[in-house]
Amino acid sequence: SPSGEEPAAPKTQFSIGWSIYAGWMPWPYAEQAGIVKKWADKYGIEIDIVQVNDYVESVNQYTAGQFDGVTVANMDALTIPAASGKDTTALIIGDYSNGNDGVLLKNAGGLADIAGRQVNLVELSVSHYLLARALESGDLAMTDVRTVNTADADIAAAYTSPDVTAAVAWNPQLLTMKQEPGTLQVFSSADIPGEILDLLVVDTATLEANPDLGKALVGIWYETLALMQQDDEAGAAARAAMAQLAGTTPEMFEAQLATTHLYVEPGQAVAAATADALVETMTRVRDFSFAQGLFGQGASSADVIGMAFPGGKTLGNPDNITLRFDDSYMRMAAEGGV
Amino acid sequence: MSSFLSLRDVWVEYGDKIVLERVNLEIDEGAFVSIIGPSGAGKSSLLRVVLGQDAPSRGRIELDGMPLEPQCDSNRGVVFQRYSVFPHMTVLENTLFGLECAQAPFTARLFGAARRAAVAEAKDMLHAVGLGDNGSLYPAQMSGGMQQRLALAQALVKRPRILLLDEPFGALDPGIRSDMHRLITDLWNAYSLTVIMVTHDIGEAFSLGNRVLTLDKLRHDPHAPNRYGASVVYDLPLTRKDPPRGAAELPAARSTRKGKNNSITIDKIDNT
Amino acid sequence: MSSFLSLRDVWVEYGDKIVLERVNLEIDEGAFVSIIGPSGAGKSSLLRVVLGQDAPSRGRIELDGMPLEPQCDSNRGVVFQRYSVFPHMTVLENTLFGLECAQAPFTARLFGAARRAAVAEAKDMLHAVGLGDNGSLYPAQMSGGMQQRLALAQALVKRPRILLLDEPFGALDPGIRSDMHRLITDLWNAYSLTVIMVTHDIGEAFSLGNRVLTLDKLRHDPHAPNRYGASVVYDLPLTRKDPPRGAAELPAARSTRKGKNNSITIDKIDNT
Amino acid sequence: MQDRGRSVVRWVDRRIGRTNGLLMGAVPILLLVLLYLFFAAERHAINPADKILPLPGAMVDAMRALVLERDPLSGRYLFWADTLASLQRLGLGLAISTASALLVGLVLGLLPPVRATFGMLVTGIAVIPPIALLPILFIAFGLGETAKVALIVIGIAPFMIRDIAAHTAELPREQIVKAQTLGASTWQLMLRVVLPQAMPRLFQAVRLALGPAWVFLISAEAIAADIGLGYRIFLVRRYLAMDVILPYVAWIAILAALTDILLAWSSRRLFGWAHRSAA
Amino acid sequence: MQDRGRSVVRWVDRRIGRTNGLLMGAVPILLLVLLYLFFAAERHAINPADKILPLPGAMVDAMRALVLERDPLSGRYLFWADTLASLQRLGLGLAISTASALLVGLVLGLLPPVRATFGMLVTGIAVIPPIALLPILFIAFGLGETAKVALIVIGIAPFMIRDIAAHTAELPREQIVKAQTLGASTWQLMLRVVLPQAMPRLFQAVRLALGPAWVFLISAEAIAADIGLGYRIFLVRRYLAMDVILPYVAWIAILAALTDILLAWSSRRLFGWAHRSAA
Ligand SMILES: Nc1ncnc2c1ncn2[C@@H]1O[C@H](COP(=O)(O)OP(=O)(O)OP(=O)(O)O)[C@@H](O)[C@H]1O
Ligand SMILES: Nc1ncnc2c1ncn2[C@@H]1O[C@H](COP(=O)(O)OP(=O)(O)OP(=O)(O)O)[C@@H](O)[C@H]1O
Ligand SMILES: [Mg+2]
Ligand SMILES: [Mg+2]
Repeated sequence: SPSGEEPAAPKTQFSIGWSIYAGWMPWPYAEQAGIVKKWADKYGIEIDIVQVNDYVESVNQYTAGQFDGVTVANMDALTIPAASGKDTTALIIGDYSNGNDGVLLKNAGGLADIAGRQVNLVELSVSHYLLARALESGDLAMTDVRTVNTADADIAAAYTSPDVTAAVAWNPQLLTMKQEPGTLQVFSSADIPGEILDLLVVDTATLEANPDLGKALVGIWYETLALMQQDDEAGAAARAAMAQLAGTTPEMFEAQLATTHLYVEPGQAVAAATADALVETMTRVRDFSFAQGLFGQGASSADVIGMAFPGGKTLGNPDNITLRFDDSYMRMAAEGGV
Repeated sequence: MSSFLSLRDVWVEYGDKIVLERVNLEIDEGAFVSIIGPSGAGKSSLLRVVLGQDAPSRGRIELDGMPLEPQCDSNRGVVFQRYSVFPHMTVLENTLFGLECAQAPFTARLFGAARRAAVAEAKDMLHAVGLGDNGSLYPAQMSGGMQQRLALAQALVKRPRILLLDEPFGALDPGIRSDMHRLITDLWNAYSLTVIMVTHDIGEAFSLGNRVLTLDKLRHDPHAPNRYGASVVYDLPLTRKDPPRGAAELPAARSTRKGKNNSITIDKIDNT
Repeated sequence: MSSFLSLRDVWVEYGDKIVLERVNLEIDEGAFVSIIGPSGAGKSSLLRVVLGQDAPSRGRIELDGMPLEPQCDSNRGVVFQRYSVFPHMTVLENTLFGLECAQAPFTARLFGAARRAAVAEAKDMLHAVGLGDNGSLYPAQMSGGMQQRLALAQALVKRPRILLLDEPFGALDPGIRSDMHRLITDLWNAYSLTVIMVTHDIGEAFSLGNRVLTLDKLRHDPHAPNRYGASVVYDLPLTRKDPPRGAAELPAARSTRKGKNNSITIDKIDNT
Repeated sequence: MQDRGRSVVRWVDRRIGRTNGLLMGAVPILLLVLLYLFFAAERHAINPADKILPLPGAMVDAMRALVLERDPLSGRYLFWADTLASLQRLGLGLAISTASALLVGLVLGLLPPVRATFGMLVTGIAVIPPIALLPILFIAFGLGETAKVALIVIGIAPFMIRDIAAHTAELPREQIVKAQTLGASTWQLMLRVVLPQAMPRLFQAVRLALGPAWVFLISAEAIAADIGLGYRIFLVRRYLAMDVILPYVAWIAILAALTDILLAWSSRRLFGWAHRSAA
Repeated sequence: MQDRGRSVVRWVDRRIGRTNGLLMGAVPILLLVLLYLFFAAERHAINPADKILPLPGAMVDAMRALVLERDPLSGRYLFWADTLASLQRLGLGLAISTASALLVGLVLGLLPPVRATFGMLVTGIAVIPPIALLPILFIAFGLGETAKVALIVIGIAPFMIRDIAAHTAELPREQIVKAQTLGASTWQLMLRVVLPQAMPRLFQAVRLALGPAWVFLISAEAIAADIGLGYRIFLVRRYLAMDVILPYVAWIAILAALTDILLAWSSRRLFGWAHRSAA
């Protein structure tokens, strides 16, 4: 570990932060349904699932040490905790966005019409990344648009204003915004499958000192996923409960799930974690982040932050690895080892 | 001729405290009425009702035969017992204000020649009350007596038809006090003013007024001190050889009226 | 014996306005000093300096031979010209406050027997100033004169060694006024008080005091009215056949001291 | 000159009775409601699915479940649970702010050395927008109730302290001097002269702080909470569910207005001396 | 009884000179800075890459680029461009709020019928947290500069109006009556008696409103903006760049404190009559 940190002492109480997003709703549901308690009891620990209404704040709080783990997108895991020197392990690759993020234009014929417009989006987020990829695909440059930072909580309302003619957003806001008359989705994460990943990350030192935490978390996750995938009453009830927790209707929630590619089986997640595509994706994300200054003022190249992948592959500075994709716990789940 | 100002069965109450009860009063135009009475009798309350600041809880007040609206205008000038000058205006501005209101309805400020004329008038009045040197002071920078004199100058410069004075000279030393007596008498003579003045100085009451009213409680219940209010217990018209009134005779008036209180007739009246 | 209160070359200035200049004064313990002078002369300013509320801009004040800190304590009671009663306390609470401060350092409130005793004392004092019936009123519900009497009761109930009075009786009618004169004279005799009183009533100044000071400007420059301040222009010790002092002789004192101002000697002094 | 014959009382001099006052006060609010209905109807004429300005029927439907039905997951009546949680936080925040405004405000206002030392600091804190410090706040106070209450306190207490201090410093010097001549120590002066006279102002300050207090409460709940009026508003805002947001906001306004009226009424009851005497 | 011999001046009676006051005021601020440095150093001892409490060096580095170097994309000095944009919005919002506080506040305070009719409405608006109603604000004001200024105005104007109205209603009735006896019409009364006496209070109200105004400005800039101090703070919050946030917050505090001092000083200069006479 990079900083000569003393390994964290074993402990029995853990807290995991989460925020509302279709791909993360299994966590609060598992808590309410008693699945969390069941697994925690099995390993003799306690796990607190804590909701944070504001996504950025939940990641910040994890970085500041208030949580042992947090639900986060791959890009933000890199630019917030990892760039802050917090050694972080991606324990679970839950899903990739398969249309949950989209670029919307009003009164447009296609992506080319975005040129010269003012685009409202959460700057420096995955939306920004998606916009960059969209522009790239249309042979446009970032300088062809003007971005306006818009809070994710307000972007749906902001989009109803005639002032806004272009926006990038994610679900559930995206669904709401698509209903605005005259709206066309010109690009979405479905066009770049596998690049926007939704993870559960935990503090590396804590995980090393408490492997039981990792086992319990994957146990919870895959049991819940299995339950919600069931095509019966129990599965429908679980999905309805998640919709309710997200403050929406079952129909809307199903619509969001449809654009979320969940790695339902642990095996699929392991495959995603070990694929070369992951390294490629993270390279892209990292270059984008560095270009946007997300590694902080001190960063002189995209290589300052190191990432480790399953099988000993690394990216960037191997002496400063702060983001680790770890497939071992998912693999345990796949092999029934938890 | 019906009287100028008349109070018919006027009561003033604060909550269940009766301050004035059954006050009946007819005041002629041009009268100088002095009001005396013990502290707390209701003298200031009576003035407030006549001024229109407060409405009587019962009874009627008529001015020139018209019922009096409970509101104030420039026909009735006033000097309150507590300082009522404007704290944000200098002495000169305080005195000018009345003139500016009359002449500049929209801006309430004068400029150029009109201002110079008004300033001259205000300064004359300030000299008359002994504040000639203090035009640029703010009220907070003045002594208690000086503030009271300013309030007087402010009221007098408007030449009101009725002037209500609540202990205007209480805080003045004898020298300036007799100057002020002269000033008020002159103005009274010159402008056919009607003056109602509350004072604690019986000598002043009799030497200035041509009618002296005494306010006091007619009945008193020691177990319920608030049950009975005060009323007019003595009404003393002072008959004197008054000089003929008019602005032309101002210098004469000054010497004739000063310090005279001969041939007084006193009638004890029952106000009930 | 060095004098009780001494002012040595005291100046009071507000900005570049000189209010008092070169005031030298020695006041004996037990004196009753009346201060008169024109409005705005600086009488209230002088009292404020002696009270310790304001520090003189130059000069020194000594009490009992010790330099006077510019701060106030219960040795010096005061009645201000403007109302200084506490608006949030009833008449009774206002009067009790001084007693509560002395007896309950922490809560400043009394309970049970101690409170009953204090209430009795306060009520006696309120009766003496003619406010016996008004214990439950708030200051805003009282007339100007009643507020002034309350301020007096508040100060007197503490039996201070020095009592500073700024026109305490200005707003009172003659009846209550002579009652108050009697009260203050009695207290002065009974408690060997030192009293400094500002008044505009020359008769009051001479009948109550055993020394009368006149404050006025010695020089006046009409083009720079602020250049010169006032000082003591007359200092009149009044020599009378005083009765021997003492609480025991209180009833006697009451009749002997009333309304006497015979055998006065007047010396014009030059204060420079 | 003024014409004396007119019988119209000047507006300055009009006194309005209690019932009349309530009626007149209701008029502009009713007008606003009508204006809203007009715009809402107009928008719905163009787009029947409009979510921004929902019609009353939609609001009633949306609220019915929250108000009258138990949430199957938590077993709570969400609307009432939200209200309770928010009021608790608000009450605690207001109580702490009020207490510190009294303590610190009085001392700052009365004692010049203390004012010189801490006045600048209080001003500094008062003008720092606490929203900008949210990350630090949550780190310092955790994500629990403490942080939410702390945001309210940090948001409104400095303002209240400054108000009370300024008011205390304006007490006529004559009163302080008079109390000292009556033998009052600084403590007694504070307790019996300054404190009681600051109380009506304190009530006024709390009334003025109510608006900002709600703002901070909602901001805090927007970021980290799982229950509360502000949480619900921000939760459903993702779906632009104005049919829930508007009733919630109206409810907040009613709660705040009731608090305001209650405070005004208590102040009049408790500190009659400080309000215009009832003539 | 009191001992008369002591030479210690009571705290109530101490007067603090100008220079001394500044020095004393600096002490607790310095202490706070030291406290911060201590904690920051401690955190860095554990994790040298800590971003939560950056050391002064990191802040200087981070700020240097923003303050001294042109942004390659926009060609602007970002720090100064942010400051200018925010100050413009704030200034406009404060100006509009102040003007409306004067106009509405005076009329509400002076004319009882108007107070009866609109007092309740103003209270209602004052207590509604504007950030809860953002969607409606977006419709009414769009997303541009207007909306940001409007949020500030809606946030602080009702509070200022209520303050001025309350203060106006407290004017001694004697003064109103006196002015009327001097022939003043309601308009003249307003212009020459009520307005000038409300001015010092207005300055005080603006000072008190500065804190909330910054809060609303930053909230507005957090919602939708591409420049401004609040924009930058919320943008870099994305990657926990406290080395930018803290200097920005300090800068806001300095700007706000300067405004505060300037307002206090102008009020003393312009309305000498309203402040304690310089003895
Ligand atoms: N606002 C009020 N509320 C209740 N009572 C009041 C109020 N104002 C005056 N009073 C009562 O009315 C009575 C008369 O007061 P007023 O001021 O008219 O007396 P006054 O004759 O002018 O006395 P003074 O000579 O002392 O000025 C007093 O007993 C006073 O307590
Ligand atoms: N705060 C102040 N600032 C400037 N000048 C002041 C201030 N206070 C008093 N003065 C001036 O000091 C002078 C003396 O005032 P003071 O109140 O001592 O007079 P006084 O003799 O008590 O008069 P009165 O008999 O009218 O009460 C006055 O000319 C007044 O203008
Ligand atoms: Mg009176
Ligand atoms: Mg005086």
